[in-house]
Amino acid sequence: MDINIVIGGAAGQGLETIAYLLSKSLVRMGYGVRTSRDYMSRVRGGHNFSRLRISADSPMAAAEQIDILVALNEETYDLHRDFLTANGRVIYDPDSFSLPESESRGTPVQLQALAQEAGGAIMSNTVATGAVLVLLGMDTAAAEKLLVEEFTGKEGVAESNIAALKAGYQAASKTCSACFELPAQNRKPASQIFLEGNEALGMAALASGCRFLSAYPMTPSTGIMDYLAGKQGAYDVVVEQAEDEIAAINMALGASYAGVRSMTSTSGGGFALMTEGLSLAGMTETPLVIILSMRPGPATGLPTRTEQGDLDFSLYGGHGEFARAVLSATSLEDAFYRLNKAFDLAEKYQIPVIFLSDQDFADTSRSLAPYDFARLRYDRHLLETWESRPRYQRYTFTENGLSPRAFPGQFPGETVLADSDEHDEDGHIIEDAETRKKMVNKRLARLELLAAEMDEPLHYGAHEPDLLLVGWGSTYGALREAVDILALKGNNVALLHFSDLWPFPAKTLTELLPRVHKSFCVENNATGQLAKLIKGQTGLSLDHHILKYDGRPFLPADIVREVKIHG
Amino acid sequence: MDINIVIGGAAGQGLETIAYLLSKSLVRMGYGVRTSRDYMSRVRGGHNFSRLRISADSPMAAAEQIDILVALNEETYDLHRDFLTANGRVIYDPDSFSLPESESRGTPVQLQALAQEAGGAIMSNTVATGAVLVLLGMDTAAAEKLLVEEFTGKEGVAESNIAALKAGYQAASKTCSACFELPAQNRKPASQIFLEGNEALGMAALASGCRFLSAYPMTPSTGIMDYLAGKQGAYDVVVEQAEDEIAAINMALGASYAGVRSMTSTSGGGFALMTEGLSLAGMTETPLVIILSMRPGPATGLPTRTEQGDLDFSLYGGHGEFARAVLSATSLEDAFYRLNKAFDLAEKYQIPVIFLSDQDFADTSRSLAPYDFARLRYDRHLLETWESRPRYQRYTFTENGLSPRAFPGQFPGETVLADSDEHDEDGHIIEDAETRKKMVNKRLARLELLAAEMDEPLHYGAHEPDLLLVGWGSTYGALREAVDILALKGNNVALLHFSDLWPFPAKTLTELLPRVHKSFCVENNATGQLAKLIKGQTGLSLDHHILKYDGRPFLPADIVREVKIHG
Amino acid sequence: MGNPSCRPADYTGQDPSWCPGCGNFNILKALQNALAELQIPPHQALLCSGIGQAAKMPHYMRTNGFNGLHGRALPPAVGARVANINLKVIVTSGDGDTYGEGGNHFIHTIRRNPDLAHFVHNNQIYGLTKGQASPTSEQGMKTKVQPAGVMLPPFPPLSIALTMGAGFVARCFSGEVDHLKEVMKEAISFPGYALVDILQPCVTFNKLNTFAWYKNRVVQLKDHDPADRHEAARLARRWGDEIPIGILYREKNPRATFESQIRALQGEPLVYRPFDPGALQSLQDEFI
Amino acid sequence: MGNPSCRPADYTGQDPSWCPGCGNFNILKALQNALAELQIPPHQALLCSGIGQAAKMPHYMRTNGFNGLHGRALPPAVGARVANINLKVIVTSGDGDTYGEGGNHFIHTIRRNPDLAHFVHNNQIYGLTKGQASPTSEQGMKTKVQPAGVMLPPFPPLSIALTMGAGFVARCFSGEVDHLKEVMKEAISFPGYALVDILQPCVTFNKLNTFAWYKNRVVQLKDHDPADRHEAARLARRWGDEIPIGILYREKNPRATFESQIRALQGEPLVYRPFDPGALQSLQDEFI
Ligand SMILES: Cc1ncc(C[n+]2csc(CCOP(=O)(O)OP(=O)(O)O)c2C)c(N)n1
Ligand SMILES: Cc1ncc(C[n+]2csc(CCOP(=O)(O)OP(=O)(O)O)c2C)c(N)n1
Ligand code: SF4
Ligand code: SF4
Ligand SMILES: [Mg+2]
Ligand SMILES: [Mg+2]
Repeated sequence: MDINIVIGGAAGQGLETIAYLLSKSLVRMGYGVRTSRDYMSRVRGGHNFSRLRISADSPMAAAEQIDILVALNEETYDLHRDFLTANGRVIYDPDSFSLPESESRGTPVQLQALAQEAGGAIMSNTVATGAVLVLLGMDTAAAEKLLVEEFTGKEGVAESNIAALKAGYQAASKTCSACFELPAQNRKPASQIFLEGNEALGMAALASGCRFLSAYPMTPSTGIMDYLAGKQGAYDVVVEQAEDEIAAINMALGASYAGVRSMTSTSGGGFALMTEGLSLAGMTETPLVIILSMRPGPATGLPTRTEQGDLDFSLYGGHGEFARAVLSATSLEDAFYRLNKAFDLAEKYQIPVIFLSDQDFADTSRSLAPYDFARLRYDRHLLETWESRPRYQRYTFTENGLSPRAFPGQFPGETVLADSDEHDEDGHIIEDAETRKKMVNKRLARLELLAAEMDEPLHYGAHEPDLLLVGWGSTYGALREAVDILALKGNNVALLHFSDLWPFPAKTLTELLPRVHKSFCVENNATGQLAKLIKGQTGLSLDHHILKYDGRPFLPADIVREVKIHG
Repeated sequence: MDINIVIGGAAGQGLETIAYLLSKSLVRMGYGVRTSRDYMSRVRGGHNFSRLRISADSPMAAAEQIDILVALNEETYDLHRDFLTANGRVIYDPDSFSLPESESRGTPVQLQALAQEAGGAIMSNTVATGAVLVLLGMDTAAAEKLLVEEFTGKEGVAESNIAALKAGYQAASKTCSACFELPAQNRKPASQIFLEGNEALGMAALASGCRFLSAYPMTPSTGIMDYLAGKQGAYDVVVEQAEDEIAAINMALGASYAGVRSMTSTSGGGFALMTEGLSLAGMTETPLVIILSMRPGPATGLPTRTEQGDLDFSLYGGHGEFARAVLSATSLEDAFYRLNKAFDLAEKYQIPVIFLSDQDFADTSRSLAPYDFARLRYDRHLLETWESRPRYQRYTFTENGLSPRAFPGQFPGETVLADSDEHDEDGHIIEDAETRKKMVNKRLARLELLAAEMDEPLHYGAHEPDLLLVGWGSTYGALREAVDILALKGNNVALLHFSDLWPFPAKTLTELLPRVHKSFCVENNATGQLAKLIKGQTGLSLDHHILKYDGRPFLPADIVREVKIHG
Repeated sequence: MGNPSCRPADYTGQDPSWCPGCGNFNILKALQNALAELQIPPHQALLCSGIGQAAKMPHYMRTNGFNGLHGRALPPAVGARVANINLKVIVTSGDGDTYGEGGNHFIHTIRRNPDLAHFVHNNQIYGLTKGQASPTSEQGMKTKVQPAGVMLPPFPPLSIALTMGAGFVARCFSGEVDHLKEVMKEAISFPGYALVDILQPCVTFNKLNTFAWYKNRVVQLKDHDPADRHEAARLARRWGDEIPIGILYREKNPRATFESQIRALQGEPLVYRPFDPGALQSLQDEFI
Repeated sequence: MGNPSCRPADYTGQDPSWCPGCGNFNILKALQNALAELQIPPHQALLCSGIGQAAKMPHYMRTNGFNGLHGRALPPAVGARVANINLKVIVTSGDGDTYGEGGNHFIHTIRRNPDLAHFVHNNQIYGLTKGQASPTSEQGMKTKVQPAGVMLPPFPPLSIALTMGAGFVARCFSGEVDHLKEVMKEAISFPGYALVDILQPCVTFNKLNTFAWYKNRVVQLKDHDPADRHEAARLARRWGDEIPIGILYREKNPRATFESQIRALQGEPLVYRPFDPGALQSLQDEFI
């Protein structure tokens, strides 16, 4: 059986360390683990929590119920108690608060006092980690190793943390040891990787040959910048923190024009500032990947929470008409290769590609089989040789609208001119109607080729379903599990889940939708943006919208409940 | 019969003066006149021209054929000769170039030499004006009066211009006088106004109580700024040229928040930079009118030409989800009152309202009956009195989602807090799911009320048509005339023309479209953005798209031709 | 005026969510006291901010507030001044907000010279987004995004403000709260744009410029003539073992403000003037 | 190098659409000559610009060109330098473009100090959009948008560049084309960010600062030691009957450029380095 752990407290209490130590220990031993974060836009205080789920296979979604609640403060207990299972346990510090008389599930551990004994109150979180380990029937070996890795070079820190860990282990074992039975250990030890969305995207970019990231910090995209910045010494990559998002996208365009794969990353507000540059990418036919990591808007909204509210904006942002692709992050397994596809499409079609992530995807970690880097494509789609034709022209008319791309300096004697105005084949400003028309046609013609590259949505579940769920992006895990739950309850149900969104891959949906009994569009937004896209592209409407826009990700149970009401 | 005049030459040759003198003389005498401009993005040289059409009633569109061609250089003759009617005339300077032997329609006038005689070569354009007047069978009185008005205070300038005018009149009368018969003089003298789109919008804003325009110059919107800037001394209006478009929209929001009607104006590239502020208007529920004067994109595109390429962007620009209205400029008659409506809706629903104009609308002048200022609405929709409830809360929950709006300082002791983050009724930052959800609902609820305010499209022509043309914005005149032409040729045809675009008024179209034999969506863009909106909102598709995206406005003949091919 | 509702407590807003020990608490306190001592009632003050830890100020005060976009604190403040010259407008935001994302507005607002006080909480770091370099971060400081250390030399706010012609330029330290309050009062009272760059320890992310680091370096200006522009420029460049705090420059005869140069803004605030569209019919006469 | 394809005529592009008599013609000529004399062949030079009359330069030259967005000439130039340190990058754009819409990039690019030459065609007006005030327009100048005259004091580009720590700061006049060419050559050769603010008459819209206005005022610097920062700052403020032109400041020991501080940029230009994703498999080891 799965085990679900919630670790809650104030920002600054070290929740993430607990989650990390537990998750990583479990992953290394071969368990399937998923860890997600729910945190406030503040650095200290407030109420934050992490959800940790342990399964035989890597869990695709979080669950509502809680087996172990690590309550670093009373608020955590109050907010989560209703979801604690009958046999659940609450780890808490009796010196900090007490549980109600009626509460029989307490595992009191003197977190502060024990930490103090081990060397400092700051290690309360390590004490709590030890307590969880014992409840899970694990030993402390893996966690000890992690502490040593973490604190190498910091004299005595690993040792005192290990002491704290053991003290917590000891203390909790008094009440109950191995209360929970861990699921099967399906993977070989040290055979899985465990990383969060932003790390997967950063690594995918680096492994796709992205050599320049110019960006401006913005939650929840900053982790991508952190990852790539950390690789700067050892790899051929440059990360520049721009003065603003306008500089960020324009720098990236300059680098891409000059021949290196480039990227920028941001969230909605920053993307808004980039839309003029997006349009410039379209006009100049400069390849660019933009990771748009969504959070709830409008304006500043809820900076550290999740939403799928910028699909519309990614499809139509930027003035004028030009070709673009919009892809999205679904699972960690897929996103790694899909961001690579984004880089490939950007250069193959000389367009901007928007890759939609969101806070839920960005901040959630899971155990996975390692990626196969040999599957990554790396073809620059550049003009390779230059026979001495009269002269190189950046915007040569060709049948499919794609002009051979060269970079400045690539061919001695030849120059490359990129232009924001309407232009002729040389890139020089023009105003005549005929050239204008031909250039518009040229820029838009590639949409057809691009459409052929789009992956149809993933079809999961029944082949000929009665109930059809439709979703996109990061909700994949929750939707998949919802389908499993509904199927178990006897429903003939399937999921169509979109990764590639534009040009819209309409075939599978158009075939399947008219045949189902009831359809649901499930989106983490308030207006049903995918449903609108579907209607605009196919004329088809879905029967119901399941929308969540409170800044929190879907849990499978949310979806199941709604389907039951309307199904 | 209508008379069509084209005046062409290089930038800097004073084409606009000729067009102005002729148009205004005619308008004052009671003729119907329409004058549009086709000009390049340069200050001197190149090929520019104005089209002037004279009818009994105010002409809604330009015509393809040319009766009088004023060719200030040879290029003008070469480019336009094919459209000259059999009885047409070309006014040109024989000292500058000569017409082909075969050309019998020449009216040579020594423009330069005569101007020189009158006092300076710079007055060549005035000489040409005189020549046109004689061909039209007019006297020079009205034009003389205009020259006096224009050059008051500049010693001798009016006089020498009048001499030049008369010299041109004299010279042309040798070849032909009153070659063309003017149409009926349907209006009383001095009973009409004659102004261009930007002037109408500027005046509408001022007369709607707009007291602050912050903007950054951008063709073709700058004329609005020019108009309002010129009124600063005499009226309660402030115009500030911001350092960039980001400052422009944020300044306007600050002023609106603080209680004055505010506006910004721009074109696509500037609008792109404003989308973050647009989203802020949505979140803070701050009223704002944005005039988006479209030009061909992407990026810098064709700065001085026309396109309807930013409908998508105006509908979906800005991150996150919030209510907005999108209206558009169709005719000069309508746009004056519709911009007033934009101000009213912005404050009534506490939303940003985007008003779509374009270069063709902005730069085209027509003769009209004067506006009725008494028809303008001016209701601030502000909270009027404050009984001392516990405290004023900017975002109070109400049934329809509209919180009573007060401005800072309005009620002693009460404060007003606007917030870009998700917030509670006070405007204070919150993060809880419940409040978030309620606030999203509150912000979006008004869309329903707003929808009820939208005008259905104008239905012109047959009541139960076989052929239906559908359009929006500035193409109204050309479409109307296309319907007239098609009807004359025996077609049962009508036009549905949208002014209000969002929330989309779908009723009339949904009723009519399924009943027609063939439908055409006519748009000045390459991708058919209205058609996409229609499909997304109603699921209905139109049979054909008539799209023009070469930067030039539709002529009625363009549309008629396409309808004939596909009709 | 002696308005009874101007005690410091009258300016209390939401509970701050800053980290314990954050320098922002003192800035909040100084501002509440400054407003109280100046007897500017909450409904006549307007606080504008962008986004960041500092920019949360309008929530922690009870005054009017416009908490706008990151980097865009100044433009709404200028707009508000146009609408209502009776409002006391104070802009209070972070160093990243002001000198980074908002750099263009910083420069051009100084040129514009609206009558507002501008308080920059300069913690030399991006606090809210967890510790990236800001334009004022010291060269060499390591962060996750600048793992090899900050390469760019710091943006010099005071020198730039002086070069741009600001009429009031000051530096303060949040650790000297009374001094800060006094300078704030002067800035608020100054007719025109007034900059106070406030050194503010970020106890969580800036481990270089700590409370002690500042405390050991700041020296209150004594015997300095704030009308001496040349000396002010020299002091503005001082950054090291000694960092002068206080009013570096205050124009003797303040130049005309933005508002005072606009004809339409003379007299009653725009927001209070009545309006009737019907009376404007004659606007179209010029088009006949 | 004596590359045979580096005659001035080899840099000829599209026919200019500027007004006859426009100061831009001379800037074009100076730049073509400067490149020819420096023997930088067209394919090794990159001209970046924004939007405006000045910004059309890349069309009127034959070199590589990135004619981007209004106000955004500098960021692509920096990006291009990251991609290929072998490119000679020159930014050539208008005063509105650079100091108005692009003000934030101006400031932060100076901090960044990439190795590029920055030529600002300063006609003290918005030319392409037909004559609105630019940040450098003189106070009092009347335009359609500023009918009561420009209120804001002009933006002082040279002083700001010096205050921001630029290593090369010069002023030229398009009317002295040889002098301009020589300064351009120095700016292009300077290792780091080099600003040349070029006074350029706009014969159509700026009726105040005409050719004669400039001609009567500009004075070529003589006996000025460009290593003297203090004197440079003094000269930068000179604007009136005499306007000094020439190299006001050139750092004696130029500080490290942006590119030279980035480890990944040492050696072969990024753009020429091979890449194989398969070889990066070990990246994921840290996640095990
Ligand atoms: C357009 C945009 N870009 C980025 C962000 C993310 N962001 C929020 S606050 C901040 C930096 C804050 O630094 P500072 O202004 O110094 O304030 P502090 O938190 O240090 O007080 C950033 C980058 C944003 N909200 N909006
Ligand atoms: C985002 C954006 N805003 C405004 C414009 C319109 N625009 C084009 S050039 C220009 C000003 C040009 O002035 P300057 O940079 O001084 O160049 P000049 O024409 O004087 O050489 C403006 C405002 C634009 N193209 N893009
Ligand atoms: S992160 Fe720094 S600036 Fe932000 S509240 Fe904490 S101490 Fe203050
Ligand atoms: S408008 Fe001015 S800057 Fe532009 S080309 Fe003409 S003279 Fe030159
Ligand atoms: Mg800061
Ligand atoms: Mg200029």
